Amino acid sequence: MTAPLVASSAGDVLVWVVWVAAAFACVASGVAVISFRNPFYSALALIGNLASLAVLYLLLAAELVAAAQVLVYAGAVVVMFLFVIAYLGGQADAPWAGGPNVQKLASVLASAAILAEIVAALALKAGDRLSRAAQVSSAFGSPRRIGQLFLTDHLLAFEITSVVLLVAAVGGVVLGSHARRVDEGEEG
Amino acid sequence: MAVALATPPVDWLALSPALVLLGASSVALLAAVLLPPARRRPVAATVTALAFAGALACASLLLDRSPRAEPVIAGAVVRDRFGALAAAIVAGAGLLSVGVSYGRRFRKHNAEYYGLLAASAAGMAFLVTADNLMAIFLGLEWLSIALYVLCALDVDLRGSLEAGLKYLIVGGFGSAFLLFGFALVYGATGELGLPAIAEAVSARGLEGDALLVAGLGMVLAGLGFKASAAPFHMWTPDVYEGAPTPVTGFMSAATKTVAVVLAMRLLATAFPAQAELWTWAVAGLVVASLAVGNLAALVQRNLKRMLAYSSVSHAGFLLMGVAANSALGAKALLYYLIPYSAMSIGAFAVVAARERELARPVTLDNVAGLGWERPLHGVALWAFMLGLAGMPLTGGFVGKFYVLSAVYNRGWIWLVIVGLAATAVSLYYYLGVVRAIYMQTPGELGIAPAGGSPPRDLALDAAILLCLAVTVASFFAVEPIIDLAGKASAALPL
Amino acid sequence: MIAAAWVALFLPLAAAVAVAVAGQAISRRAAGWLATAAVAGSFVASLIVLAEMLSRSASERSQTSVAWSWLTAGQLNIDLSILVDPLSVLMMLVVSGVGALIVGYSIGYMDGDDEERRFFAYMAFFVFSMLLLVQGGNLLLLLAGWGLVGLSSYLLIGFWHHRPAAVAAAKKAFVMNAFGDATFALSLFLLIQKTGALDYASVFTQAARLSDTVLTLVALGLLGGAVAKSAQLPLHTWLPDAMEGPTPVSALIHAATMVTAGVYLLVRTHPLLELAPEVQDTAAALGTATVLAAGLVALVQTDIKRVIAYSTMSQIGYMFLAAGLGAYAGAMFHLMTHAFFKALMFLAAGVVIHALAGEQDMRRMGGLARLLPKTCAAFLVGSLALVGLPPFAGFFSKDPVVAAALARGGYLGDALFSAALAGVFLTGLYAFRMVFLVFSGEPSPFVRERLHHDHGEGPRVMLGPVGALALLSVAGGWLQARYGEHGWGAVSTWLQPVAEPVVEATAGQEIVVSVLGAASGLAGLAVAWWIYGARRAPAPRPLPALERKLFFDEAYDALFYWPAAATARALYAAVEEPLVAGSIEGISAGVRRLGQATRALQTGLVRTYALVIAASLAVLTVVLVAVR
Amino acid sequence: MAGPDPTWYLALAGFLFTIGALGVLLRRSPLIVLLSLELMLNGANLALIAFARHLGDEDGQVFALAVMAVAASEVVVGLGLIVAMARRRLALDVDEMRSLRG
Amino acid sequence: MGQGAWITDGLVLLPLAGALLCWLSPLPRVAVGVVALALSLGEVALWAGALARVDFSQGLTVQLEERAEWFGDLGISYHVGLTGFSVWLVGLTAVAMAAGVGYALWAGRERARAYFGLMLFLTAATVGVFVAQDYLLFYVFWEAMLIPLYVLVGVWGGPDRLAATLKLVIYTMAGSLLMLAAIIVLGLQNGTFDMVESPPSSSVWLFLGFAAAFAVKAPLFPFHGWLPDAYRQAPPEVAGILSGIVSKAAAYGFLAIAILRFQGHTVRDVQEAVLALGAIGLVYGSLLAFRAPDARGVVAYSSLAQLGLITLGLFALNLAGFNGAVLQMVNHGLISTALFLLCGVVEQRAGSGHFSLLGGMARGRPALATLVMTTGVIALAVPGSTAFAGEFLILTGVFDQGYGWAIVGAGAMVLAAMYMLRLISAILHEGPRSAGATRGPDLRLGELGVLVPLLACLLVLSAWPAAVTSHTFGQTKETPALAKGGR
Repeated sequence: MTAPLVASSAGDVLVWVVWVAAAFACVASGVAVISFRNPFYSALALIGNLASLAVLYLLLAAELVAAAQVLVYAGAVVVMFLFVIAYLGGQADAPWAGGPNVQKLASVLASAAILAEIVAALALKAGDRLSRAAQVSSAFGSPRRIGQLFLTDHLLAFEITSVVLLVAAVGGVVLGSHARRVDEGEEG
Repeated sequence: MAVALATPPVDWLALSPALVLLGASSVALLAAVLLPPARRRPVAATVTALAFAGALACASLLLDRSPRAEPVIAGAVVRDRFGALAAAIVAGAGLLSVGVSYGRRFRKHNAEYYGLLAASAAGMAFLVTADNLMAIFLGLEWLSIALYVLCALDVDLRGSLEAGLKYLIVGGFGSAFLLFGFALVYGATGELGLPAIAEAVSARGLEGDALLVAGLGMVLAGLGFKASAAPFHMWTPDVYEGAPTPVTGFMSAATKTVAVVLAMRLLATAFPAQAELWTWAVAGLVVASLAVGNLAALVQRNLKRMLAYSSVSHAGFLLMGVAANSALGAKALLYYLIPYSAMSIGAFAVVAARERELARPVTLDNVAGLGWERPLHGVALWAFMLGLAGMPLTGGFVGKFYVLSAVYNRGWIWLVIVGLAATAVSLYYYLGVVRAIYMQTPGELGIAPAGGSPPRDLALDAAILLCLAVTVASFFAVEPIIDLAGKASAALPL
Repeated sequence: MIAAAWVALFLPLAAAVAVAVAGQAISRRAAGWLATAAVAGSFVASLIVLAEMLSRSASERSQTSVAWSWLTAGQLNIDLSILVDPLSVLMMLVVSGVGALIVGYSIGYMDGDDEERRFFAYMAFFVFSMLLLVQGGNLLLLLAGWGLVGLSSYLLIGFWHHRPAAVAAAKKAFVMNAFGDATFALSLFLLIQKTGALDYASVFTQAARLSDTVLTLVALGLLGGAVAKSAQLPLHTWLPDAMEGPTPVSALIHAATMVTAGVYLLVRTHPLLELAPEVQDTAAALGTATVLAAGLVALVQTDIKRVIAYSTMSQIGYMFLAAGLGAYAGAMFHLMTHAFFKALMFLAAGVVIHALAGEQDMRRMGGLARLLPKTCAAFLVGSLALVGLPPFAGFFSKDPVVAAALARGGYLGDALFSAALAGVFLTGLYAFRMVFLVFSGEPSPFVRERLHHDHGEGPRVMLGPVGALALLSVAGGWLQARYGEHGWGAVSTWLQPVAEPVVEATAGQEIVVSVLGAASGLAGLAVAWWIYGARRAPAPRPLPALERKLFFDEAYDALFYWPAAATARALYAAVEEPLVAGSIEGISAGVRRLGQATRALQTGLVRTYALVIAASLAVLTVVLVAVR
Repeated sequence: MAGPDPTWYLALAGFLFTIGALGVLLRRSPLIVLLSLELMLNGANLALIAFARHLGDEDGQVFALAVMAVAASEVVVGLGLIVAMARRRLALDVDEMRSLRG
Repeated sequence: MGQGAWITDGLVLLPLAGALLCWLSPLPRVAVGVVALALSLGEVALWAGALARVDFSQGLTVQLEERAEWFGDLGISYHVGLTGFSVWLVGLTAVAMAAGVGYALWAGRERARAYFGLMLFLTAATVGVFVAQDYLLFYVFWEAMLIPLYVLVGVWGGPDRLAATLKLVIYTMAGSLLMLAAIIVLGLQNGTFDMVESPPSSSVWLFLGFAAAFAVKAPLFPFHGWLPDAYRQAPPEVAGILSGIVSKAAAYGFLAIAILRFQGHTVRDVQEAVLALGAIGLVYGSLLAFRAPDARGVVAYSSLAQLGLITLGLFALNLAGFNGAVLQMVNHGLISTALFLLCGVVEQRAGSGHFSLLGGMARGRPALATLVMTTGVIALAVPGSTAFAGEFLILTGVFDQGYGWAIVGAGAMVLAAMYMLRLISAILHEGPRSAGATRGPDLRLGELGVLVPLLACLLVLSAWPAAVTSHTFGQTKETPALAKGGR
């Protein structure tokens, strides 16, 4: 625990290997998402990203979240993306094309600054408790536990989530509806 | 293994304003599907208006029945007068907005419009009572998503879609930061509930914790974004201009109310230990907002855009109440929100009326002579402009006076001076509107007055009259309102 | 007695107001008679005051009456009060008496002018102002009257307001008098500061304990006012120009009464002046200088009224001399006789001008003796009195003044005496130059062509006052004929309780002066006859300096008017436009530019918006983490 | 089950978040911008879950699930907007959306 | 509260109610004007009632006061009352506003309901400034004055009215906001905003905050950038009110707040500086008035000069100065109103107030000539006039603070003669320089009805200036400013 890079057992080594692979995949697919010219490929890269994240979630004992990540996110959301992209046809732009150069430079600088801050904040904290993970039971993050939480402590959040989804659905319908429906018979 | 689920007791009254609105939203959406086209708009509007009135009543009841702040539903929300008063303001703003909207006919989705309006208001009514980070995030998204759609709803209007997409992108960007900030706060303290965060900080000596402070910074940015405080304001002018005018009015009043009330609650409840940090940060936002909002408004010709920048500068004034971090500040904030909401909605309402008459964007040029052609609108707009400028005989003056007093008591006389300098600059454009509507005639500008007189829009006129009444009455009847605001702000740990 | 004095004061005001308010409801002639009657009424009231005063012992003749508090501030209290004493009664009589004659004369003179009513209202108002000046019970009321006579003078000089010259002259008179008012007022401030009061009694009793500096400053301020009002050097230039007014105005205001107010002031405030002897000497010196300068300039003037105007300055110079020397009775006596004969001369000149349809240039006149015999006689009487030949009034009044200079002795006294004598010579010269130019010889072609034969020398209403004044000019001097202890001195005795003289000439000095004075006057007369009457010698070419009136006008233009105008222009160009107006515009333009710059940041590019959010957040977080 | 301690996860989360932010800042296609927003939310989610693990507190996971739903909602609305724009023949380029500015 | 409080309330509420009546009732055009005039005259009558009830021996004590909580948590109340000197300014307001309304009624104004309503509203606000006994209330009335003025100038003004109004409002507001800052600080420090209860302040900064507002509104010398345009572009009666009454609100503020509500030593610290501004303004205004090319320009700059003079009197910090200043405020208020109305009359006939187009208007117009001449000579403070009395007392007062100030003041009297005579002559004398100046009729009955009462007030005051000066402060020496300063 005090020396995290020194594996204390074979299981640890495996975890490390998986972590490194997943982390690499995560970063690589993330970069791919914002680098492809074609949104279609970006969307596909996002699936990879989500999958690698699911792996990481598993490592973090978040089974339900990992499952949801794959099923809901990769399975539903990104597929919706793909449908829309397919519907719209391949409109593409070069990642670095257009816009003022100041914008690009400043964007990189600002992003780098934010990253540096996050990392610095973590580093300031790293020697402290942050490097230790809590001891948790095997039930930690299980669907049952999460489900319990959703019905007890986070009952309201659960309900609100559904409301948000409902509102979004209505919004999506309103915006995307194709029907030439005209209310009240007013002029078209 | 069967687990006995200890479902938390639900305090329905605490949620009633949001629930009433949510219910109305559902009814309106059902109306959009079930009713014949001709009846959708009146039914949906009526239902929504009744719901806003109901929400107002519920909020008033809540205000009366919540002498002590108490967490309800497992601490997700808190039942207190602070939230109740804010919810009442939101409900009032919504009611006025329905009046403003009624005369506006979209090519389609008339009923959905009211449904979404009620839905976003429900989100707001919920958010002002939210007491943990998750509820806050969800509440924010709730109202935001509804607003994204509302902004883009009038797809025929030039710029409406652009406004919607811009709002969505920048809004999504902002809420991502807010979320990351929440994550950091959560990580630093291990708590999601606002009072719990403060307790954890004091219990574990996390006052200067790097993660917590970094999270605080991101939270501030996210809140600043919602309140359209500079430098996080940049979406505001574009979205306000592009969105349908009633929506703009509603956003400028209700969204801002919610954002500053939330900021007050969040910062005061969760971060009392970092007050020295965030009060200064908020003061920075105040200065930036006052500077940017007023300077940019100075050179606008489009009235909606000008009012958008004016709302940026008002974010500055409102945040003064937050920056003061005192009972007086919270009181000032709550007081100020009442006339501010009325003035803001009222101003956009007059713009909406003119827009309907001219069928083109309202600029300073084409409101020339409005004051004489439409006496009610003219007088009202005059009052709203004076109120926004903080001139006496409107509640805007008292509000400004209170927030300035609050920052003075915080020891920041420099901020008082900044606020007053900003007021001096703002006069130029507020009075520019008065000048346009009364002192210039269409003939002078070579613009023919709009032909004929538009159909009377009673709902709109009633809304304007109501706004006017609130604007003026809040000046004369300071005592009862400020008492209310004082009681409400007592709920916060200030 | 006091009631009569109040009546005397307010009767003319009432007439003025009545004429002004009635407007066209009364005829022009009625307005004239109303004004005349009111002024005459004042005279009658003054006579009543005099009579009552005569019935009292000398020490009980002074009486104050308060109407109400006029101006107050804390401890300071200035009443609206009148003071009736021998000095003010003398002035009241002169003012209302001569005033009544002249106003009456005006009925004829102004006949036919289309704004006669206004004229009479102004005249009556003037008499009120002048009476306020002489009756006012404290220095502030004196100053009030002082200002109001200036105002009346302004109104009457500019009476013919369509004439640019008249308007300019009126303004000039007022502004120069305002200078005097200002110095007068300053001395009052000083008095209030030091004594806390302005009524004569308190001021005079407290004067003794004031420091020399204060007294000198106060006296200088008063002298400044007197000099301006009485057209003495160096504030005299307005008086000749004031002749643009109608002739009765010149007679009443610019000869008989208002211009002598300075003398009245010096006499009235003599207890103060006596405590500042340098200032008294200055007054005497200024007066004497004016005697000479005005006499010289009068020699070359061609306008009949201007000659008389310069002569007035010169004569007032004598009065200043007397007042400065402390011969108060002499000053007042000369003031009185001067009022008679100078008014006479003006009125007679007015008849001439009237007869010639407004012509005032002496070079075009001549030979009028035969055509206007009564006028000629009157003018001659006036001139003789002016020169001071016995037995005319001027002889009795001027000689004591010159004698007083002799009596003062010392270098200054001797110098003043010599100058005063020279002045008498000049007086004889210019007065008779005028007489000969106007009246002697054959009528000039101009006169023959322009003279109105039909109305003779004028209506009775004009000739009556002329006759009365001629009578007074002859007999007026006999009120006082005194050589040392011999003879009688009604005026001196009368004024004794008010103004104890400082110098008194001996009988011998008086006699010497009488002889020398008469001789100088005669000499002047003779020279004038030689050149202008008999034309035995060609008229000498006038010196340019004299023709240009010793360059005073030019000097004032250069010293005051142009600097003021130039300063105003410069201030406008250097301060008002660029700084005061420019600063607003500059600031507002700057703010607008800032606004444009802010606006330019709002590019419309949503990526920029996000960038600004990200960058601001980065900065905000860095700062927060750094200072936490 | 040992392994990398939470700091590593958090650093990764920061990386992912930043990549997403960079995408929003650099890309002009609204679709890719939406995808980038997803990356940012996922970065935040990873942080939440890592903290949950670190703290041994499942609230973070619950939060992450809620965020997922929110992300989906945003996508729905965003895609709706993009479709509406495409239907009105508006260029799918955020840099072209400049009719509102100043 | 106090005896007769109703009368103070009435002074504010009567015109306010009148304004609402004008705006809301569907009266025809002329009727609105008549109603407004009647109400204005009613205000004058009400003032007379107040005048009779004020105890002048307690001139500095607030009398006939009314007090009601407004927002109690900060100690702010609706507290109004009259003092020995404010009652005169209220009277001035009532009289001058009545004249303004009367003139407007005669001259006829477009959009009569709005116009007369605004005039009455302005009356209420101005009276409010003079009766307010709470700092915030004072500020409220102070700003409320600006609102109707803005519209009155902007809507009914001359061709360049827009720029003029903007300058007027922004400039004066900039000053006022500094005052608001000072009020906030003062009130929160004291825990009450009540003027009577607050202890005198000793902060120079707060003094400067108040002074800024008053110096701009008056205006004093370098702060008069708004003045020429506003006075030229406003309708004549509004210009008259602006220079006659509104500027007095500033002078009143100097006296009632900047002097009487501050510690004597604080005021004396800045005394010299303010005196210098006043003196510079006096000379500067006089010189520029002498140069101005039009009638209103002369009156405008003369107003600047007069306010400088009044400031001299106030900051003499002794009773002579105070009394003189109050008297001169009343005088100048009446004079300025009358002069601007006369400018309006003349402009209406000649079509312009530019001197190159005027002249010769005395011929055949005795009434006009008489009024212009009388007002003019009173304006130049001819000795014996009430303006002279005021100036005399002011200079007497300031003489105590240094001979120099009084010498400057006396010099300015000469300059005043120069510019006023120039104005009079340019209008009345010599030949007419334009057709309008030739043809226009003499004053009509309505114009006389407005101007003659104003002039009558001036003449009555000339006969008895002590009517004001004996009934202001009493013999008191209790004010902080006087305690250690003047005699």
